[in-house]
Amino acid sequence: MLDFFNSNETIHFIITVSTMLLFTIGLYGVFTQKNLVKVLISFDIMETALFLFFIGLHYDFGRVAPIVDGNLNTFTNMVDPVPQAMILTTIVIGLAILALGLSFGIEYFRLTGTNDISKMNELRD
Amino acid sequence: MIGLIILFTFASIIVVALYAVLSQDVTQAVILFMGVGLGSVVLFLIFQAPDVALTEAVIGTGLSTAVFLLGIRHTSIDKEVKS
Amino acid sequence: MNLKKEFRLKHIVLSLLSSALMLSILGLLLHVKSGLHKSVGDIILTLNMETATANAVTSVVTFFRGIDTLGEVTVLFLATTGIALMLSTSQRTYEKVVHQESFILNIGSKLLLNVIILFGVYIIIHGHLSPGGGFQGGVVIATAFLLLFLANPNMHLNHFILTLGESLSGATFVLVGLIGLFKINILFGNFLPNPVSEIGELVSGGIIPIIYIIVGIKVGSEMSVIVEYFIKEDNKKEVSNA
Amino acid sequence: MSLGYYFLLPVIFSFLTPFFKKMSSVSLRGSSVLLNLFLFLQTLQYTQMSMPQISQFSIAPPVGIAFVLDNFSLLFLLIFTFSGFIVSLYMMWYFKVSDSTHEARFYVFFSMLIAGSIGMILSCDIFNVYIFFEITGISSYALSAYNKDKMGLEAGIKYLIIGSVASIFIVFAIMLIYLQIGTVNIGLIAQRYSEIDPKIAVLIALMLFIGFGTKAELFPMNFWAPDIYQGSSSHVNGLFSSVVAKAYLFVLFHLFYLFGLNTQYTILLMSLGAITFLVSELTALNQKDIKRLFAYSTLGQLGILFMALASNSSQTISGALFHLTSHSISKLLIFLALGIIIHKLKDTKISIVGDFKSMFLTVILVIGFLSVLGIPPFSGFVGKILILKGFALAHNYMAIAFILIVSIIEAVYFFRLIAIMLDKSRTKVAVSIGFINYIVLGGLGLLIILLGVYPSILTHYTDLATNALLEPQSYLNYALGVGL
Repeated sequence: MLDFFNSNETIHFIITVSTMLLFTIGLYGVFTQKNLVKVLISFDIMETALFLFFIGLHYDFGRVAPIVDGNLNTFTNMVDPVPQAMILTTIVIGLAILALGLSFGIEYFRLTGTNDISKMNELRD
Repeated sequence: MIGLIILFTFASIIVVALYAVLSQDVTQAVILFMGVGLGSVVLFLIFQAPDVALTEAVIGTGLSTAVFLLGIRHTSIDKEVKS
Repeated sequence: MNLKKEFRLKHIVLSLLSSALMLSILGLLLHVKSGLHKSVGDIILTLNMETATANAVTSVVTFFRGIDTLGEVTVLFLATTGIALMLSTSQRTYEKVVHQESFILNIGSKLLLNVIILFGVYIIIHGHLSPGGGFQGGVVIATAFLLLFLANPNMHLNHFILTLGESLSGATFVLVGLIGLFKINILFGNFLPNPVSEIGELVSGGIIPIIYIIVGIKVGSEMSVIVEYFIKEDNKKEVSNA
Repeated sequence: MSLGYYFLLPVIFSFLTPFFKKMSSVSLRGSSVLLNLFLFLQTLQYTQMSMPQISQFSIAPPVGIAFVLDNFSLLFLLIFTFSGFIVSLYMMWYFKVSDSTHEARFYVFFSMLIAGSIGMILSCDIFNVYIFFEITGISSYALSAYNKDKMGLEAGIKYLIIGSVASIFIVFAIMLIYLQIGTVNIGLIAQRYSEIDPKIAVLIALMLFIGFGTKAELFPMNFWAPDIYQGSSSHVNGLFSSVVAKAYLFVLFHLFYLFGLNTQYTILLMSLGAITFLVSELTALNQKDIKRLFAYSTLGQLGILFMALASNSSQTISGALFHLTSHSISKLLIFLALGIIIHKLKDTKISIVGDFKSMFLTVILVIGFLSVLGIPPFSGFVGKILILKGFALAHNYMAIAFILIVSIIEAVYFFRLIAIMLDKSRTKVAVSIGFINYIVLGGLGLLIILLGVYPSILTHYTDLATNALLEPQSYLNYALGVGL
């Protein structure tokens, strides 16, 4: 029973199904939420789901983190470092966009007293 | 064993994320979102990505929650749209 | 009542649609990892010994994909500039709100501040040996200032020093890349000696720790500015409303 | 000169703006003009060299990242650096007459907008393209909201949300590519694209298409664009129309031809372009806001470009590249001229084109309108006629009929604008133009006429660019680092 859970196939299956569920939850939030803050939270959930998907599928059972320390002397049997570097970059970019969006929201709130994106209809035909 | 831990962590993340998206209270949603970040930190550690885990811990869980809370506090954005 | 029903219906339809979409994608993704080719990460792992960096992720972030990191720092810089544009108060007049200071909080936070900053600096300068690095350490330093602000809302950061740190560290990053161009004819090339025997020591890896220290200073000052703008936004009250 | 300077110089300029701010605003404006002029002259020098050029970062590709310039990207590089130089000159006038307290911040966003667009077309690493995509995106969100008024902020928020959705799709596509073939280098991806599982290849193509197509304002993902144009300042619209949209268009079609998608998706892209063209021009007919009207006009022209660029035949693509250059210049001219009028009249209704008194501006605007519409002897005419000729050589008479019919709809609102402009009975307000704008707008107008009369100066480069696009072997060799 436990061996079943320790196989790569099972782990990757769990990761794929769960992250896609998480992604769907975020997508649902982006479509349905009206508060700007809630929309930004939904974006972040989507992004987190993608990060977990990418890092998770590059994890194979028995591999170790790509860092050499006292016990290891060569870069062998390690997980792929490039996805980790890419995700690190994307996390920081996500924070930058989130903070910028929030500052837009604060300024808009000060001008109009609302933060509802469905009420933003100043611009139209 | 690791598969089971991954399964349970994912299950809790999904439940928390669902609550965060459906919650009527924005402050509550922000705190629940922090829970999602916390769960993903655990998962990144299991996936042998300590760098990403540390980044997610300080940025996804720490600073972005702080920025969210500061952003919605005094401007009383959270008293706006419910639903 | 009728409106509410319609609203619910829209939600249900949307959620059904998005889950159907995702389920169909899910079917495709179950065996997405092909392993047809040796990935670029595996090539980098074999090359990584030459950079003499113990942490392969660090060498990817700062060396193999150094221009990505410069771009990422630029994105943060642009976001900071945008937030400053939005939340700066030069065009409005405000009543200054003076908060009560708590003595114990004040002293306690100042004691903790040093420890947290030390931790952040440790993370930055050990970026090439252990998990962590410029981004993580920089954000840890910014959270130290966040603590200080929360304990003492009347605090002010010295904007001149922050701007100086931000600009000069950014310029130094570009400069390091240009020195590589002039010295070994490759932009962002590793022009400092990086003997493999030094792997695991604090001074090793050539320009890699230098770039991460620069990134740490830049991210630290930018995040502190962001935190300060959001906190100060909190403490303001427009005169007309008061 | 190393190609890296196209990104590094604007970056170092932006990082150091706080020091410029301390000195004086004149030094800031002047150094921005000098920077953009330098980059433009450098690009002109590249036209004399043999292509492609490469500059690598840190380590040779395909492991590392490199900038590769071939004839196709050279054309876009010329357009972008030229537009950057023109707008930087215009901004010298703009900031003199309007008091803005955040001038330094504008220059940060402006130079990074240009630098990000240039990075997108030069980089041969798809994740690096994504980074430049975000740099361009975040500068455009901030520029949309720059005035901090209600409309601008609304435009900024909408743009930010749409842009984040697009970027999530692009990240997803990059992840799928890496999972399948283990690389992010565009050359290697192009080589191995056929080995991807066909179902997942469809998914990747779809996601890249949604991501870049949303930003390139392609139907059905362009519902946001008119709102953004209406909320932003006029000169920002000029940049969006002539630089940013073109950069996304470049990436979309570059990947389209490199990955060999042109065998399957030509019909889809062409019909989407046709729908974009038709719907936008029909909607433009009853617009009341001048910026919104030209937003729809931009969408329509992008529709033609999509039809022609996806058509897979070298004659049509060459014509499309000519039309693209001409459209960039004409829209820049129209938006900058409108900026002068809007600044004076503080209004954005369509009738403002009849409310000013200035012979120069009238002539310039008429040149711009007729060029977009495609009337001889202006450059737009040559572009459209080359596209039609290409379609005729490919025996695609449906497309020719379609373009001609929709152009009649386009003519309706352009001639209505010209009629309003020449209406003598309206009360006219005198507009001061400023010395520098005579040079900027006059130069653009002369360029339009020059390209219309002597199209051979440009057709040489568009033919070379078309060859580089359709036979990318030398580009791929450089992107793979062969023979470095």
